[in-house]
Amino acid sequence: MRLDRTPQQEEFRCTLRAWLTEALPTLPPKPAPSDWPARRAYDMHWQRMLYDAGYAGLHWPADAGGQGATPTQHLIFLEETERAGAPYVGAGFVGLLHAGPTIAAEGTPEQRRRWLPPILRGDEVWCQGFSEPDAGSDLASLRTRAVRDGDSYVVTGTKVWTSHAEVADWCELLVRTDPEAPRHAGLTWLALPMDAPGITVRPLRTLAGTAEFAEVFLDDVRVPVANRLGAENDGWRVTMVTLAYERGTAFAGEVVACRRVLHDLARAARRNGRWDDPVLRRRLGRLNGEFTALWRLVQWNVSHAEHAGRTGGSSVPGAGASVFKLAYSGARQELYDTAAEVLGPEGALDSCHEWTAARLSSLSYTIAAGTSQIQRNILAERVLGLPKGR
Amino acid sequence: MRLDRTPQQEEFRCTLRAWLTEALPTLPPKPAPSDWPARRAYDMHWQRMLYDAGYAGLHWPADAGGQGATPTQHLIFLEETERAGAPYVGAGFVGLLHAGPTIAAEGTPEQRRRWLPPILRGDEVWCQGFSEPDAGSDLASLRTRAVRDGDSYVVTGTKVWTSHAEVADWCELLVRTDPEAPRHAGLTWLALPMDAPGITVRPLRTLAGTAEFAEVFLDDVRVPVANRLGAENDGWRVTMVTLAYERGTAFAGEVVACRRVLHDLARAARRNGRWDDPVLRRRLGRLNGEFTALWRLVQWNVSHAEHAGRTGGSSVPGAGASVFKLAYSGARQELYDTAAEVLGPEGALDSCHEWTAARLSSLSYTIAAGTSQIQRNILAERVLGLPKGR
Amino acid sequence: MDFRITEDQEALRRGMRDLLTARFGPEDLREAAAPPGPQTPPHGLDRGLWRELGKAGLFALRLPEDEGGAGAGLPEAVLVFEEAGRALLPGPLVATHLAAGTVPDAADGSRVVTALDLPQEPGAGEGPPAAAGTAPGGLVEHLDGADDVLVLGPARVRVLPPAALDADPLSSVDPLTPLHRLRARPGTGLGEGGQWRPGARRLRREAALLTAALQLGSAGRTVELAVEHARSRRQFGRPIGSFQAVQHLCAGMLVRSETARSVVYAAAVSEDEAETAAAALRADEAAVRNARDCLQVFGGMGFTWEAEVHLHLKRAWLRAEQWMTAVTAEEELAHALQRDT
Amino acid sequence: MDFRITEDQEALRRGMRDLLTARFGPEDLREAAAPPGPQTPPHGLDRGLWRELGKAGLFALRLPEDEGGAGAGLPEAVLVFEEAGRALLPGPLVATHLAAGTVPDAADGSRVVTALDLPQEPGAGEGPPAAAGTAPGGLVEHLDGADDVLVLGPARVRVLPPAALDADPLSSVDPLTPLHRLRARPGTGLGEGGQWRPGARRLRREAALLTAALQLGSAGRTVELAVEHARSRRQFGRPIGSFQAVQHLCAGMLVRSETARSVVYAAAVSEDEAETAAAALRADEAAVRNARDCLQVFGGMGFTWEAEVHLHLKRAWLRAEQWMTAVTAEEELAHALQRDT
Repeated sequence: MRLDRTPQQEEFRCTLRAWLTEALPTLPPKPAPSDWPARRAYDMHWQRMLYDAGYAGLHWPADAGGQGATPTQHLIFLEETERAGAPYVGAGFVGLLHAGPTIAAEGTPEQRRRWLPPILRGDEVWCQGFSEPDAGSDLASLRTRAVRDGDSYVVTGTKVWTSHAEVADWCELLVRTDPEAPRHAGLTWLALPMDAPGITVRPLRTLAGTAEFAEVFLDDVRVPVANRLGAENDGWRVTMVTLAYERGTAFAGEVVACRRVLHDLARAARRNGRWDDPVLRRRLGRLNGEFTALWRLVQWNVSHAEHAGRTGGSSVPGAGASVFKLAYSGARQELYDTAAEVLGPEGALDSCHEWTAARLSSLSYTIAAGTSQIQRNILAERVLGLPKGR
Repeated sequence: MRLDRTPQQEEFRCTLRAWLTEALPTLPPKPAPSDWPARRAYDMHWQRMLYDAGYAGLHWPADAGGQGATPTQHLIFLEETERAGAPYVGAGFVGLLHAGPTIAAEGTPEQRRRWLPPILRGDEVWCQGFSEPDAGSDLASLRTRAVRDGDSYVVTGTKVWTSHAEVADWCELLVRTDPEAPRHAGLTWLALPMDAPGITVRPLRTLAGTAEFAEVFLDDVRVPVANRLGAENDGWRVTMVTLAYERGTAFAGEVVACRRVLHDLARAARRNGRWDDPVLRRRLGRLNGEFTALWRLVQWNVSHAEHAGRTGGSSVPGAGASVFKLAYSGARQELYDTAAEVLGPEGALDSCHEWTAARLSSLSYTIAAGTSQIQRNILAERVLGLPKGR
Repeated sequence: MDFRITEDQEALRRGMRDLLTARFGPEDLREAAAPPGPQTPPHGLDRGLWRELGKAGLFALRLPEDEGGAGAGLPEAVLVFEEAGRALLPGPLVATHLAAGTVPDAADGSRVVTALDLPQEPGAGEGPPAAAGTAPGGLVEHLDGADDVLVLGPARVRVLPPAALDADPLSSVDPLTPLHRLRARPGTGLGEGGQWRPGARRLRREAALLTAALQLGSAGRTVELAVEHARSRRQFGRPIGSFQAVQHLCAGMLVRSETARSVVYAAAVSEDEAETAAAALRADEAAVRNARDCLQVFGGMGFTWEAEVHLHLKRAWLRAEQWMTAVTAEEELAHALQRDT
Repeated sequence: MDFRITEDQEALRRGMRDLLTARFGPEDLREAAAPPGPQTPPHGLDRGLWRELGKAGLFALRLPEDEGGAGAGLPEAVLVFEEAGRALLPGPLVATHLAAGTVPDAADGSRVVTALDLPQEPGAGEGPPAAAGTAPGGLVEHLDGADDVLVLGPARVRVLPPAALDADPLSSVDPLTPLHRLRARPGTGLGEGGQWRPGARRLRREAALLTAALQLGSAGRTVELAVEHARSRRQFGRPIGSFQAVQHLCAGMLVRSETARSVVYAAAVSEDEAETAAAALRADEAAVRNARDCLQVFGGMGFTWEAEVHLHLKRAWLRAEQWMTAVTAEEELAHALQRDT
């Protein structure tokens, strides 16, 4: 059990920190949250800076154009960029963290050449077309149809909860190519160019009042067969290969950020006198204990993923990821509920206050990327080996 | 919405209170908790006093020898006896609250004559033989077999969680008479004399260290067919008729007692200085709010049961009973967890302290008489009308 | 004792429900809440609806009949406020109801009255009210839309024109309840003159209770919403309401709303201080936690602005900070444990 | 960074598990706990087992090799203490381990050492220690069975014979952990003489951490027990573990034990004050709440004395009051928020 860094890790951190100190002041001002083209430009500018400095695709394999960094290096990267206040991955999220690794793992040489470099350079933005109005937790029930017609698939259906759809160049799309096959067996993965005729994007306002997501309507959209990743009807496996490519670093940067918010809360509470209320103070202490544990759980999961990677395994055990997501999503909600206590009504009821906005968006954490109920099912059945529920 | 008492109700209360003031000092000293024969004698003595004063079977119908009191009067009775520190129903529990009402509802005139008066007079004690080691939440899966042999049933099996089995004269027994029939359809209700040959009673120690329950082993025990209540294979309905005879008064006395304990906790906390800790003080305040609400919920349920009784209905709606049981069992556990905080380690870790003993026994409240999980199922499916789980 | 809703009370409640179904149903609610966003100023009050509410007796209910009221009591008021909470009706309902006997034309809905809860009553000529700063009393709802402000000191009460309050708007988290924050500046004139009258303590207790009734209505409504959704939404080939995880969320919501109901109704009958605190505490918790659980049952579907659920959560947050907060209620209830036995 | 259990550590852990499986398995635990009841005096310690534990290195583990130890660190100690907690091994394990370098013959299990946690160190000639009264430090476990008492003041530490403590037995809620309560009487002699030595602060932190490791072991064990039961117990024609209500209880237990594990192990490596507080807090909560949920999964079956479950709950209650309590841990962690950034 070692928590100290190796000399190489320490060197990586120092170099990164030095670069961040120089690079961050050169960033343009942050765009307005509602200006999506400006946000894309900003995020891609940052991605290009990372690319030029040799940090793009840090965790991607070297043969896909990445840096082949270990999960621990990736963790250090997330920690340092968060501490330095660097931009988040933003519009590059799907390309860098999902579509890209999927293409790297399953694409033909030609597909890899076509799609991977623009992701790393910040030239092209990807979005994800998986969920549908009637296929949320039960993704495998998706109904968007793709019918083969010569060298193309003709795609019709509706996708929902698609982030950055308005500014994306590509969409990684999961479609049903064989309606007769069992649920998981008739799906196919396609790269959809977002400028193809027949696509309509309708922004969705979230309860926080912002347009983070969109619905994507597909009406006889033609997608070349060459844009298919893997075999026809093998899309479920293709998708899961990458979902399983979890190195324990998901949300790691956010945990660092939450710990900083906790310190800010303590400072704010001391300033407005609420620190003297032991109920609130002990609640903050309890949260500090919780986030301390979560941060160590991240390191634990990353170490195990790294070991698994070295020894030929490829994934952090499901236990680690689901335990972490369950605990973290609850802790994040509790953090911003506590922030409301620190602020008092005048701040907590002011939707312009960043902590109130964060409180609202924290509500999605027990829902998105697998509800807490689904995570508990996974733990019970796949990790604890309880008999399958009916 | 009226919370004040009618003149008749007020008179009932005054008369009862006056009687309690006179009667309670004449009680013998309380027996040791582990001396079951003495406990039986004490409880039956109290029952006889109630009988002589005209309070026995208060809520039983008049034609069964009871007083035909309304649920509100019963509530007043429970409130007043608890406030006065009168004994609980104790060993008379099954006879007065379950077996008796079942016999009153389903028995032949002869059966009613034989069994009801001794219950009211405190002459005979009943216990309940329903649960089995493999039939807990799923009572209908019980396997104790009864085979007809001439004028008798020959009964073989094991019953568990039987209170007062060591000192009972009779056991209301649910047995399987038709193993071929669907689960609920092959059961029969029998009155088992506890001195019949073939019965072995083994006391069970609970986690609180006391012997509150017993296992009852039945080995070819002969029970006269005349002891059968209702028809053969109709035992499930017979049993449920009485379980549905719930007037909202279950646990009502306990809620009164819990509210008294809350005041005692506040007094103890002020004495030992822990009252000055706002975390504890506010927790006590919150509990006060919870038990205030629970007490009003009891009155709400009782009023509705009373109205249903007047208008031909017979039961408090399932919602009321399950909502109350869920909320009360949790609140009681929280009460005694808070008591441990008030006491501090020296009291909370002392098993002789009454609050520590109560904390241990409170653990059964989310399990006995339908686990909280079963109660939630009932609310979801029968009250809210959600589709049946599979 | 007959702790049930009488037939007259039921008729009153049903009248209010019918009115609100017709005039402020879920579609109207959604429409009123759109367009959203911190950039968009919140909608003003619907004066026509306000007058209809007045005509239906929402404000005059407890006035004597010779003053145009119905001579009803707090239990009746609680029932109609529960309906208002169920519909998530916006506006300073509690303040206008409490002002009905005091402010001319408030009773029939011709005037809109909001309220300011002052923890400290300013003496004449003294500095700014203590409300400004961090206390909840520093917030006033619907100040721009109101004709009068009912100012409650700890013991005494007065009425002021909205312009007398030196306050800044803030971007309210509840899109249908605009808020102003009092500025801490001397010379606002709140304490001047001799118009302070007694009776604030009773009004404050009634305000807490009626707010609890609003919360109770919202808590009951989110149970309905969750159950409706769980019945109709299918995943994995069956309604999600057939999964125990969802069933038990809904059952827990019902437990919260029904225990809150018993104590809110009882406090309306008993008019007891501590019981009102219990009602506020339980109803606030039921409204907030039910809305959150309802969101969880809705999953992604509830996370859009168009869904009604988030409006319940935001209103519940806001109402929980009005009048009697959890801290005050818990301390009051702790205090009561010493008082009576 | 390689935050995993090394092969050597795993071998050490497995050795302790094998020893305990052979010498103090579930059957031995049940037997040790019977007969029960407040009337029956709790069992003494098994001196033979104690010596075997000593031989296996449970106490000497962290002593230098030339003092008969293994020269191991806190991480190794945490792993073997986790195993002890898993088996619910009774006895003053933490105190004897901490005393191994100080009290002759403690290291090899020949002597049993218990501890007294004094919030205030008495000056020579002063009155009674402040421990007596309501503070948790007023309780001593296994006083009758111990040969020595390690007394920890806030900064300094000393060793006393058990007879030097003026204490009354109480009826411990944990049948396998007898307790004495210090009497508040002057002249007990705790502060006399010059035998106080420095180092209490480190020992107290280590005691909190090793106690957390015991709790972690118990929390993990109750997950196993619940899962085993849920797999085998059938109701309604299927294993109860196929019901989501039971599945989700078990999943919640796993989340508690695994988050506690990460911070308990990390605190063993970092030896940080605040991280130790976090470890104590999370492990206490995991042990107590897992034991309660395990009881719920067991239903009536877990409510008998013979079931192992209640022993976990009672021990967890007791350990939660030893060394670092929740209040202290939360205040320490709040304090830490001001300190570092």
